[in-house]
Amino acid sequence: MFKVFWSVLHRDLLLAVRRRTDVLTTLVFFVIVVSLFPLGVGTERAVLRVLGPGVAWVAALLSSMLALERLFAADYEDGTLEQLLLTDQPLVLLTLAKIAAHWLLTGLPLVLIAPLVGMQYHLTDSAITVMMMSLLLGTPVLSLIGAIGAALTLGLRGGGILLALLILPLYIPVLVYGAGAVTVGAVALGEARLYLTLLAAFLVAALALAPFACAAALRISIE
Amino acid sequence: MFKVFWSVLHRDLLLAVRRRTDVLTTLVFFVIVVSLFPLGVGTERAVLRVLGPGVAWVAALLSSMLALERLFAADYEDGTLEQLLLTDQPLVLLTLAKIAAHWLLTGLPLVLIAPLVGMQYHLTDSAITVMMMSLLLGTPVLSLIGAIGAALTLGLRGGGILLALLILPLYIPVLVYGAGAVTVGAVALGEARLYLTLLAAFLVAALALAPFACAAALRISIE
Amino acid sequence: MTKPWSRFAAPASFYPLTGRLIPVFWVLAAAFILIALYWGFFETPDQLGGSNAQKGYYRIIFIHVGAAWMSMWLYAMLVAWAAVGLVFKTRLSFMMANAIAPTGAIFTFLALWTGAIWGRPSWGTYWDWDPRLTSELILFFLYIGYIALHSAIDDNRRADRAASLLAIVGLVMVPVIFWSINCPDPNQCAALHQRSGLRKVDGNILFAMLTMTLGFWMYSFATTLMRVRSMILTREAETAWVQDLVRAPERG
Amino acid sequence: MLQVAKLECRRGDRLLFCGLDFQIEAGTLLHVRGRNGSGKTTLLRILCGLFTQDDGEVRWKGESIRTLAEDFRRDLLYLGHLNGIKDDLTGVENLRLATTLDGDRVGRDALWAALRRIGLAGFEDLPTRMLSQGQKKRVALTRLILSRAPLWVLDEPFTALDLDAVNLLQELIATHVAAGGLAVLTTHQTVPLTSGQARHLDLGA
Amino acid sequence: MLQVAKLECRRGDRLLFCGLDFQIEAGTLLHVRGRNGSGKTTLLRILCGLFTQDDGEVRWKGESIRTLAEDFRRDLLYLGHLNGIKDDLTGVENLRLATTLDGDRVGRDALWAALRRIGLAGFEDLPTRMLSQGQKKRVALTRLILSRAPLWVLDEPFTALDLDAVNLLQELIATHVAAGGLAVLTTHQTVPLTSGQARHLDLGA
Amino acid sequence: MMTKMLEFISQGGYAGYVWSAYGMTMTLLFIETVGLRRGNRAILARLQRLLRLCNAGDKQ
Ligand code: HEM
Ligand SMILES: Nc1ncnc2c1ncn2[C@@H]1O[C@H](COP(=O)(O)OP(=O)(O)OP(=O)(O)O)[C@@H](O)[C@H]1O
Ligand SMILES: Nc1ncnc2c1ncn2[C@@H]1O[C@H](COP(=O)(O)OP(=O)(O)OP(=O)(O)O)[C@@H](O)[C@H]1O
Ligand SMILES: [Mg+2]
Ligand SMILES: [Mg+2]
Repeated sequence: MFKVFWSVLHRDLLLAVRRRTDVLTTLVFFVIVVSLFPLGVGTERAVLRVLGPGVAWVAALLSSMLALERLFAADYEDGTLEQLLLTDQPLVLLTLAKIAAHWLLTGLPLVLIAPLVGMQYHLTDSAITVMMMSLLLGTPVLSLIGAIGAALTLGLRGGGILLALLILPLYIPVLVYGAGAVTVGAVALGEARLYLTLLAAFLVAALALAPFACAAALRISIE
Repeated sequence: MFKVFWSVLHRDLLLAVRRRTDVLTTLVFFVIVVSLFPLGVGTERAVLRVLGPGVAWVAALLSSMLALERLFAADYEDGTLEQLLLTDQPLVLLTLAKIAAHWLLTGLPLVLIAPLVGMQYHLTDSAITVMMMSLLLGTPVLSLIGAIGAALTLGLRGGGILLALLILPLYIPVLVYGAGAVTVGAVALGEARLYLTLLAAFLVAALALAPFACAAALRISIE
Repeated sequence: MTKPWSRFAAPASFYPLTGRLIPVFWVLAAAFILIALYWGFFETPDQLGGSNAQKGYYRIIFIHVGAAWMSMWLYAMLVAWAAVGLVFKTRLSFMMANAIAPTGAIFTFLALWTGAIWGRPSWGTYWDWDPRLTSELILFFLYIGYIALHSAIDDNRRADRAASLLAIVGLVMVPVIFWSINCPDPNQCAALHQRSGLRKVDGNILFAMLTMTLGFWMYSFATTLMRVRSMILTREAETAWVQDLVRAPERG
Repeated sequence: MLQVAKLECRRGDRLLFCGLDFQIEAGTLLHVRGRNGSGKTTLLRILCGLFTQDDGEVRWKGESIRTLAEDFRRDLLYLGHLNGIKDDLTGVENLRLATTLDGDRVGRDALWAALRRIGLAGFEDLPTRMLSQGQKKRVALTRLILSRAPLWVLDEPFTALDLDAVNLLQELIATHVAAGGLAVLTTHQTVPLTSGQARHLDLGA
Repeated sequence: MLQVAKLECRRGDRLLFCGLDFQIEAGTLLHVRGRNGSGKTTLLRILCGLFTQDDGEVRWKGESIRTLAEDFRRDLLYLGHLNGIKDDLTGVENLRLATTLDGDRVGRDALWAALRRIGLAGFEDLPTRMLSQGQKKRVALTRLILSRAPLWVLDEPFTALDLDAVNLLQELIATHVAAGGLAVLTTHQTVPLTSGQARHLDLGA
Repeated sequence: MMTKMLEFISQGGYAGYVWSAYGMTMTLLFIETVGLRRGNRAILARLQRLLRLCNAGDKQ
C-alpha cells in the first residue's frame, strides 16, 4: 500500500530532478508576477503595503494553477496514466501521491520564497510570518482542488486556460482568507489566528474529499 | 503569396470556430483574474482606482501569454508544423498568419471587454478610452513577441511556465507604457498621447522584426 | 446503465410528453410576463418614497429580482440533475442538467446587467464589490465553466459525466465561496444580511415581481425542455423511434 | 476464463458491433482482425475496462470485470498504441516502476537481464527520450518478460519492431499461451504466430 | 537526382553513420533498411532538411538542399511518424489546406474522389479526431494521390494500415516510380514492393 | 394620448436605464427562443436528409 504511494511519489520527484527547470519555473513565475505589479501600479510604499498580501496570493493562485496543468497531462500523453489506472492499486492513493509530489515541487517553494515578496512590498515582519503560514496551509488546498480540475480537463485542447476558468472561482475562499490573514497579521500575529484556523479547516476538508473526486474525474477522462 | 497567408489564417480561425470555447476562455480568464484582485486586496474605491490600470494590463499580459502556449504547440504535436516547414512558401508569411489569427482570437476580445474592467475599478471615462486604445496597440505587440517565445519553447515539457519566464520580462515595456497611459489618461485624454505614440512605435518595430525571429526559432525547435 | 427503462424508454416516452407540455409552458410564460409587465408599469407608484427612496428607475426591480432568483434556483436544479445522473446513470438527467445551463447563464447575466444599470442611478456606480454582486458574478463564472467544460469535450458521455462531476464539486464549494465573500472577516460575520431582500413594499410591486418570477419559471421550463428535445434527437438519432418520428412528417 | 456477452458499442453515430459473444479459455491466443476502423482498439479497451460499452458485459472467471475491479486488473496486462513509458526515465527506472505498481518485486539484475534479452543492451540507462521508435516500443514490451499476469491484451504490438524483435515477441506470446495464459491481440501484419494455432475474431467494418 | 555525399551523423554519443554516399536517379525506389535504432528516421529527416547532419551534404539535382531551400521543398513530399493532419478539421479540409500550401489547386471533387479512393468513403467530412489510427494514417496518405512532387520520403508508411490499404499504397508508390518519380522509404514489414525492383540501403545498428 | 405615450416612454427621465434593462432582458429571451426553434428545426431537417440519403442508398 504505502510502497505504491512512495514509488509514485518518488517517480514524480525523480522526474522533477531530471528536468530541474520545472520546479524553478513555477517559482520564477511567482516572483515575476509579483514583480510586475509595481511596474504597472507605481511604487508608492503606502500603496504597495496595501497591495502586497492580495498580489502575493493572487500570484500564488496563478502559479499553482499553471503548474497544475501538467499534473496529469504528461502521464496522459505518454500512456502511463492509462497504465496507472490498470494497476490493482487504489487509484485514490496514486492520485494522492501525485498531488503530494506536486505540492512539494510547486507549493512548498512558494512558502519559502514568501519573505522576498514581503520585502518587495514593504510588509512588516509579522505580516511576513503570517504570509508564510497562510501559504503553508493554503497552497496544499490549491493543489488538492486544482487536481480535480486538472483531471477533468485532461487531454482537452486549450486545457490550460479552461482549467483556469474552472478552478480559479473555486480558489476564492483560500484567496480571501489567505490574503485576509496577511492583511490582519500586519498589525499583530495573534489577530490572524482565526483566519489561519479557517485555512487549516479547509485543508482538512480538501484532504478528505478532493482525492476521491479527483480519482473519479480521472476515470471519467481516460475513456 | 497572399493566398497562402489567407489559407493559414483561415485555417486557424476555422479551428477556433470548431472549438468556440477557446476564444471564450481567454476572455473569461482575463475577466476572472481582474475580478480576483478586489477579493484579495479589498474593495475600497480609492485603492481600486489606483490599481485598475496595472491589474488590467497584468491580466492582459497573463492571458495573452497563456493563450500563446498553444500557438504552435498543437501544430507541433500533430506534425502539421513539420509539414508547414516543408512547404515552398516563405515561413515568415506563415508565421505572420498564425500570429494574426492568434491576435484576432485572443487580443481583440480583450480590447472590447476593457470597459467592463474600467467599471469594476471605477475608472473615469477617459481612462477607459485610453485603456481600449492602449490595449489595441499593445496586445498585438504581446502576440508578436510572445510568438518568439512560443516557438523557442516548442515541445519542451513544462513549456507553459518556461514560456512565461522567457517572455514576461520582454513584455515589461508594453506593460509600463500601457498601464502608464491609462493612469495618466484618467485625467485627460491628451495626456496619454506620448505613451500611445510609444506603444505604436513598439508595434511597428515588433511587426518588422518579430516574424523573422519567430520563423528562425521555429526552424531551430523542429529539429 | 444496463436497465432498459433508463436507456431508451425514458427518452422515447419523454419526447412526445414534452411535445405536449412545451406549448403550455410557453403560453403560461407569455401570460405571466405580460401581466407582470402591465402591472409593473401601470399599477405601481411612479416612485418609491420613504427610507428607500427611488425614482422611476426602481421599475428595474421586476426583472432584476426575478432574474437573480432564477439564476440561483436553476443552478440548484442543474446540480440536482447532475447528481441524479451520476448516481443512477440515466442519460436523460444529464441532458436535463446540460439543458438548464444556458438558460441559467442567461438569467445570471441578466441579474448582473439589470443590477448594474440600476446601480448607476441608485448608488452612482455600475459596479461595486458588494458581497451579493460578487457572488452573482462568481455564479456566472461557474455557469460558464460548466458550459465550457461540456463543450470542450467531444464525447458526449465523457462530457456529461465530467461536467456533472464539476457541478457536484461546485455544490460543495459554492456555499464556501459565497460565505467567504459574504464574510471576508471572520470576526464580524454578523453583517451577513445587511440588505434584507423584501422589506415593506407596496403590495402591487410585490405582485408584479412575483408574477414576473413565475413567468421566468415557465419560460425556463419551456426552454429547458426544448433544448432537451434537440439533444434527444441528436443523441438518439439512430434509434428506431427517432427514425419513425423523422419519417412521420415525410409521410404526412 | 474471459467471456464477452452481448457486447454492443457505438462511437460517434456509428454502430461498431452489437451482440458480440465469445469466450476464451486458458491457453488461448485470440487474434482480433478487421479493417481499419472496424473497432479493434475499441474492443480491446472495453476488455480492459478503459472504455465503457453501451450494452453487454465482459466477465473474467465468471464475474463482471466492473465488480471485480482491482482483482481483475491484477490479472491483466495491457499494452496499447501508447507505450506507457516516461520519456525522462531510463529503461530500467521505467520497468522498476511498472513492476512495483503491478505488485511484483523484481530485482535489479532481473530488470537489466530483461532489457538485454529484448535487445536493448547498452541502452538500459539512457532516458528513453533518446531511443528510436522501435526501441521505445521494446522498452514497453519488456514488461511482457517480467509480467505474471495471466491475461495479455496487446494492441498492434508488432508495429515499429524490426525482424529480430518481432520474432522474440512471437516467442514470448507463444510461451505465455503454452503456459496456460491468455492473449488477445490485434495486428495487420501477417506473422506466423497468428496464422498458427490462434483463434480469430473478425470485426466487420 | 538525389545525391548524398559523405554524410555523417551522431545522436547522443553514438555514431549512427559516417561517410554515407549514395545517389538515386529518377524512377528509383530506395528502401532504407536497418534494425531498430539504426538511424533510418534520422537519415530521412536529414534528406528533407528537417535535421542537420554533422558532416557531409545532401544534393538535389546537383545543388545542396540548403542553398536550394524552397526550390527543394517544392519537389518534396515527406510523411513521417506523425500524420500532420489537424484533428479538428475534416479529411477534406485537411487535404485542401495541404494542397494549397503545396501550391496546387485541387478542386473539391478531386479531393472527395481522392478520399474515396483511399477507402474513406463516408468519413470525408468527419473531424479526423473521430477516426481510428489506420484511418488517420489514410488521410495523411491521400496526399500521395494528389501530389505532383517528384521526391517522396516516407517513414514507415505501412504501419497501422490494413491489407487493402497496404496494397493501394504499394500501387501508388509503384506508379509514382514508374512515372519517373523518386521514393525513399523505410518499413519493417515485408511487402512485395520492397522485395521487388527496389534498391536497398542497409544501415548497420 | 401622444403625451401619455411620451411620458410613459420617458419613464420619469430614467428611460435609458429602464429600457436598457428591459430591452436586454427581452432581447436575450427572444434570441434564446428563436435560436432554440431554429436548432430544433435544423436537427429534424438534417435527420430527414440523412434518412432520405439512406433510403436512396438502399434502392441502389
Ligand atoms: C444574488 C443575486 C441578487 C439578488 C438575490 C438580488 C436581489 C435584489 C433585491 C431583492 C433587491 C430589491 C430590494 C433591496 O433593495 O434589497 C435588489 C436591489 C438592487 N440590486 Fe440586486 N440582487 C442580486 C444581484 C445584484 C447584482 C449582481 C447587482 C448589480 C450588478 C444588483 C444591484 C442591485 C441594485 C442597484 C439594487 C437597488 C438597491 C437600492 O438602491 O435599494 N443586484 N436586489
Ligand atoms: N532525441 C534523441 N536524442 C539522442 N539520441 C537519439 C534521439 N532520437 C534518437 N536517438 C538515437 O538515434 C538512433 C537512431 O534513431 P532513429 O529514430 O533514426 O532510428 P530508426 O532507424 O528510425 O529506428 P526505428 O526502426 O526504431 O524507427 C537511436 O539509436 C537512438 O538511440
Ligand atoms: N474519439 C472518437 N470519437 C468518435 N468516433 C471514434 C473515435 N475514435 C474512433 N472512432 C470511430 O470508431 C471506429 C473504430 O475505431 P477503432 O480505433 O476501434 O478502430 P480499429 O479497428 O482499432 O482501427 P485501426 O485498425 O485503424 O486501428 C472508427 O470507425 C472510428 O471512426
Ligand atoms: Mg486500432
Ligand atoms: Mg524510425
